[in-house]
Amino acid sequence: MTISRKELSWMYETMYKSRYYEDEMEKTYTEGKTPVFNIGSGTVPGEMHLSTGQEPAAIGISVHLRKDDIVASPHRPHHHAIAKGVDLKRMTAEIFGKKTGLSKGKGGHMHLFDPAVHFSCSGIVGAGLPQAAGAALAAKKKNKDSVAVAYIGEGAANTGSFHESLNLASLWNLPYIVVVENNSYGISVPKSASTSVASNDLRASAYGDNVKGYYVKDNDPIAMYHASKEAVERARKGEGPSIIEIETYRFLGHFQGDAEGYRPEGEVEELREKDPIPLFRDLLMKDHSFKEDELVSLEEKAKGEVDEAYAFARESDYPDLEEALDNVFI
Amino acid sequence: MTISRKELSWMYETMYKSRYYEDEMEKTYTEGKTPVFNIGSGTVPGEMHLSTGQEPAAIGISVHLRKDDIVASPHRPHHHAIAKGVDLKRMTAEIFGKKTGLSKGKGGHMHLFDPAVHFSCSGIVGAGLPQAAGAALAAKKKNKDSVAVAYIGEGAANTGSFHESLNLASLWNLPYIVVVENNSYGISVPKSASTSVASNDLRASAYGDNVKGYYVKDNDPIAMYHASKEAVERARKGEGPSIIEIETYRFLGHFQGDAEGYRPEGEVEELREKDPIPLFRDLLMKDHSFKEDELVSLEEKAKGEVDEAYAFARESDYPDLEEALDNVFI
Amino acid sequence: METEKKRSLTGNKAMSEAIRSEMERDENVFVLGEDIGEYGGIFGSTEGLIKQFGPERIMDTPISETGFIGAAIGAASEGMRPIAELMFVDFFGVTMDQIYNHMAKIPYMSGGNVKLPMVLMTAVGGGYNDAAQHSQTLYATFAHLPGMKVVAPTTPYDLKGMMISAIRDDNPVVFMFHKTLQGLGWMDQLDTSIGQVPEETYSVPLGKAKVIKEGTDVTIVGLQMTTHFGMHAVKELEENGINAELIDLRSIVPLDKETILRSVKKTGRLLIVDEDYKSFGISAEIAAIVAEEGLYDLEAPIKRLAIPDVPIPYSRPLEQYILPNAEKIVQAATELANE
Amino acid sequence: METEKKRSLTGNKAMSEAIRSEMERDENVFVLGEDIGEYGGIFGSTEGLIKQFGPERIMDTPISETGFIGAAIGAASEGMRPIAELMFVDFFGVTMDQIYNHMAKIPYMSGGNVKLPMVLMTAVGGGYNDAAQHSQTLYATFAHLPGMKVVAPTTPYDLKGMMISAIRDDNPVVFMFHKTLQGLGWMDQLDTSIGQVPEETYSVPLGKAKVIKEGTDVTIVGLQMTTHFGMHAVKELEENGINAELIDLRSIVPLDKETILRSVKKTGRLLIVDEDYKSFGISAEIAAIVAEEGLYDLEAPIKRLAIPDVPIPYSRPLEQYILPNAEKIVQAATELANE
Ligand SMILES: Cc1ncc(C[n+]2csc(CCOP(=O)(O)OP(=O)(O)O)c2C)c(N)n1
Ligand SMILES: Cc1ncc(C[n+]2csc(CCOP(=O)(O)OP(=O)(O)O)c2C)c(N)n1
Ligand SMILES: [Mg+2]
Ligand SMILES: [Mg+2]
Repeated sequence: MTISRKELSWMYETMYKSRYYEDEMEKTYTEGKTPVFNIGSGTVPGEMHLSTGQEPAAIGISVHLRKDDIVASPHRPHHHAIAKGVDLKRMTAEIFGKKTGLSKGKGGHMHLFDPAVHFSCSGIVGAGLPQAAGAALAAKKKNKDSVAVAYIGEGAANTGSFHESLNLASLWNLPYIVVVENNSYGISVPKSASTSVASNDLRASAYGDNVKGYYVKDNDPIAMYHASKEAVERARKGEGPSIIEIETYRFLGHFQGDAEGYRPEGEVEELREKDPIPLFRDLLMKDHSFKEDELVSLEEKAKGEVDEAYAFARESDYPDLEEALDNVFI
Repeated sequence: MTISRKELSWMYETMYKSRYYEDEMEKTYTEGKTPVFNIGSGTVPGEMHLSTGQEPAAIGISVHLRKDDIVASPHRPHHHAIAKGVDLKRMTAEIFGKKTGLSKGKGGHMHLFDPAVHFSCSGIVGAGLPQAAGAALAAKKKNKDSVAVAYIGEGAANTGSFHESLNLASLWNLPYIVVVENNSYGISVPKSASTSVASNDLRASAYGDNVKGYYVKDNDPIAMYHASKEAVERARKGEGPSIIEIETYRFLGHFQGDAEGYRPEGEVEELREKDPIPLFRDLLMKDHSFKEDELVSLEEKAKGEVDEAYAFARESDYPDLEEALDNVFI
Repeated sequence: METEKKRSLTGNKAMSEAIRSEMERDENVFVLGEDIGEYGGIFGSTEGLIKQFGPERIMDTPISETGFIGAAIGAASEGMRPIAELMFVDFFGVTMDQIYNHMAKIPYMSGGNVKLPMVLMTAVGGGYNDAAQHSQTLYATFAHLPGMKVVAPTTPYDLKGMMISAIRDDNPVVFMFHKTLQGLGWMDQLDTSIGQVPEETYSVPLGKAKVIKEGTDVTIVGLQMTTHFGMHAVKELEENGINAELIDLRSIVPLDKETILRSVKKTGRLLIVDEDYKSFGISAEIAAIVAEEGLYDLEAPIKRLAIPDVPIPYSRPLEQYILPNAEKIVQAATELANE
Repeated sequence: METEKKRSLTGNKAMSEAIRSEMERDENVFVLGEDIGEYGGIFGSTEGLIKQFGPERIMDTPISETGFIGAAIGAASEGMRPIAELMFVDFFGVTMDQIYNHMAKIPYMSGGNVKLPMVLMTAVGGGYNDAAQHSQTLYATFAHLPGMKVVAPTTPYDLKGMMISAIRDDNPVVFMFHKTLQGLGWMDQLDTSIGQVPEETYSVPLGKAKVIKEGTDVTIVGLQMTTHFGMHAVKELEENGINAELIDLRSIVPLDKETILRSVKKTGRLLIVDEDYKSFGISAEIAAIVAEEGLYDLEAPIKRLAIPDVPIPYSRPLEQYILPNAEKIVQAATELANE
């Protein structure tokens, strides 16, 4: 089971793109919030949950996904969206609250919807789980072999929604994959205070034999690739749902502005040492004969796309005020 | 691990009492509902969920419970209540909607509360699960060694509440026992269409090492006794929560008036063959040297108590109308 | 056709006929919920459907309201037209997040790019001693939260016609049917719960109230059981010389305020009768609209008759004491007419 | 004492001080919720408490709102006095069954035999671009359902005094605090979100509105942010020669209708300003009460200013467009005064 060069190259480019996107967002978010940080002001107001460090979770599975596969994402959605191929310009414009945004500015960073690539997200922890199961059910009803992926954090795995959705998905044998991004925290609450089981893949056994659990450690994109490949294939073949838990790293606060008083000192520095992107870059050069300039050109391409998206968002106008009253009903 | 004669005798008497109570209720419920069955008329109106056939679940664990232990029961609560020692007269009066009822007639059959024996119930499937966990938490906070039991049906084990409550109870290592009465149906939906796992004790592994699962087959009060004994002891000693699933039999419809079109023909007759009460009676005489007249006198005692309770309920008055407006706030 | 027009159906049969005809017409329509298969729905809303459509399109679910209502949302977003049944409206609390934060908001939050053409049908109402957790209507609980149409038809004719409209609507519709108006054999038998229903497909628009009886002295607004009681009350009022106008609301969102304001303009007196809790309910909203837009038409203070902000008590005399009925309507309307 | 009276606190510190003093006084009081420990509550309601009381009494929970709010109910029924935090009121939908079918109804369903002395505290409100699922107040959603007191204090003084009352109350109390009125460093800095708070323990009764400013021309009823905006509006109105009376509701259930009716009797004109959705909201209930009991005092139609029945849009100009503010109050009150 080797990974093709094309896949590796897509994975690197996309991880890099996602990271660069978040780095830009981190900067953008502070615009207009200094010297006084006010969450409701600046270029991008509201809560902002960045995925910096968590790229392998999204990229390792999305390499196996098609446009017609479904993704339901939670409050920390950018890496998932980028990996799924959500329109980057319109996504960025949405986050800026502009009329050219995916939802004309009405959704925002936690409510990105791009039906063209079957992407949605929600700010309510756990809410995407049954919705993705229902999308999987629709695929099955329409005799399509598309699969549905619900991303959640390890914190979300303790919501009732997790249990109900997996039970349903197993009973109906849906093409359904739950990716649990275990970044050790739900806001400030460490996994040990939220989760009674060692890892959530072990919970697969609570839902019958057709549900398989996978555990990916060390935030490893290659291991994520392999686990996901099997899970996606099983789903496409109608063999049942999967739970993949990946150990991943949240480099930043829960949201931007989080003082992170709950974090042990030095933790972030240690995690940064294990940054998956330079590690993956090294691996590509060492084990997969990628050349530096090849990688640089992937990086440049990624940057270009992101820069273009931000420029588009900046240049776009705010929606007309009456837009606020539209779309309650269709 | 033998069972004392006193315990056996209590178990028989209580199973018998519970059964006799439900038989009486079955009759009472039809009063005023013939020739036309109208759910809202008769001596006892509203929905009526009887526990006939399910006695072992309640009796096998309650023999280990003290007055200060907590029980949260669902919509099918009579056997649990009787086994826990709820005031039978006031319970019956409550079901009759009388002012002498546990709640002055305001609760009804699905909402029986007897704080003197720490008993409560709810008509919402799964709702008692976290409440019992919280009661267990209170016990722990008060340094008491009482335990909390939440009874649910196998259908209820697929609610989100199950997952959240067990996860909490495990994390906080609560003296908490979930008894799953698997009577094969949630109303009309067979277990195979509701439950993705073979039995719910297997779900214990989703909640860490301190949670233990027990499976009791054949509606067997003795096996239930033993499983419960261990679970209650573990809870009292602070060793953690348990899930006990017991295979039990619903002899009647989901509620009285249920046409049961979904039941395979002959099923009830087969189940009735395995009626746990005569089986237990035989066992007591065969293996535990109980004499017929001893058992008869237990039966008479049980009947007497039940008859008295029904007489009390019948003779009691309805509440004053203004009672309806009281107790919204204390 | 003469013969068809004369056909009478109970409420539940009218509903299931609507679902049947839409399922025949559009293969994307399917139903999911608890006990909707062999059982036919606890209140008969899917009676007989499993025989025709099988368990793939009439799907019994586990007791997982968040799971299957969330699944309906996901399926709708992928082009299906699910009908999910929440057995009793009283159970909304275990799944309200899916309902109000997602079903109701996704169309808006997506800027109109995601449509959710789904129906959430649910049984409402008390009066048969099912106590505090199985007897509510909760009309206003749903109506207060934007993004869902909320309808509550009274008659078999409207149950069929509005169900067809609800299924065809590209917006999420909460379809509340009243248990006692289903005409089930094991419930109270009411004249209103059986009625003429054409066999052919027809639709009744969502968002339009219906004047059941014209009158000049006082306007009575009801819905479902309070309309039923209202029908009896207006007859008695007539006998007492009071000519009341009775409006059957039918739709809560959108609310047909024109019909109400027009009536109040004529009568100058308004009584709103609601089986929901009084405070912050339908009766409040209608009163407020009239106080805003029809104040000068009022010749007497508005009156509200609704459940007096207590959970529904179990005991029969207590429940009857707090529920609206024809007699209470007659009394309130009479007082109002004499103001 | 002079010095104490002059001490100023932010809203969140006033709240956490109230909780602290009650926890010192009664060992049965404890707090549970998400991120209420080390983090001190996302909106600072439990700031500093874990240091004093430790994780046994300030309990961080998993993201299991049904689990831990249900647990609070169970603990309360066994004699504890829990304070559970629902981080954002917007999340009510995942746990409403525990809240409204159990917390609110068990005291009634038990005929008063089971007391549930608990507080459910929760953050409400928008205005900082947190979009449709994190910006609501949902005042009426809770108020419509009987059995819970629902309060929404505005000032630090009331936050402390009403929290103390809520903890001591033997009934379940939903305690809504407004994010922007917590006076947090990372939010808008408002004059209303910081205020004088005595160090000693005191209580402010639940169920009483407060006349913030007396006036004769028009009554403005607000709560939380709409009271804040109202304070600015009445100044401007004053400058324009309109003498408005401003009432801060503070309590939604019980609702202090006397204070409102008394004011309307005086002014003859009523404007209700609400950060909740307009329809079926507080503004409707207050309008209805006045249309029932104070109709003859009205000299002009009632006016409501509230969120126009749309989910809260994310984009800043759109959100500002739908939220009430001082300017809109001035405009509406001016129109009303000139009616
Ligand atoms: C039902 C619900 N409860 C609480 C929250 C508040 N909240 C937002 S994100 C979050 C933590 C989520 O943790 P996790 O699932 O591990 O995801 P992560 O943030 O670590 O990516 C919480 C508690 C919410 N949005 N929804
Ligand atoms: C949340 C919720 N959903 C649905 C119901 C309706 N309902 C009442 S009992 C029941 C079946 C329960 O099945 P199970 O848990 O197996 O218990 P049993 O009736 O078999 O004892 C259902 C669906 C309810 N009361 N609450
Ligand atoms: Mg996490
Ligand atoms: Mg069962």
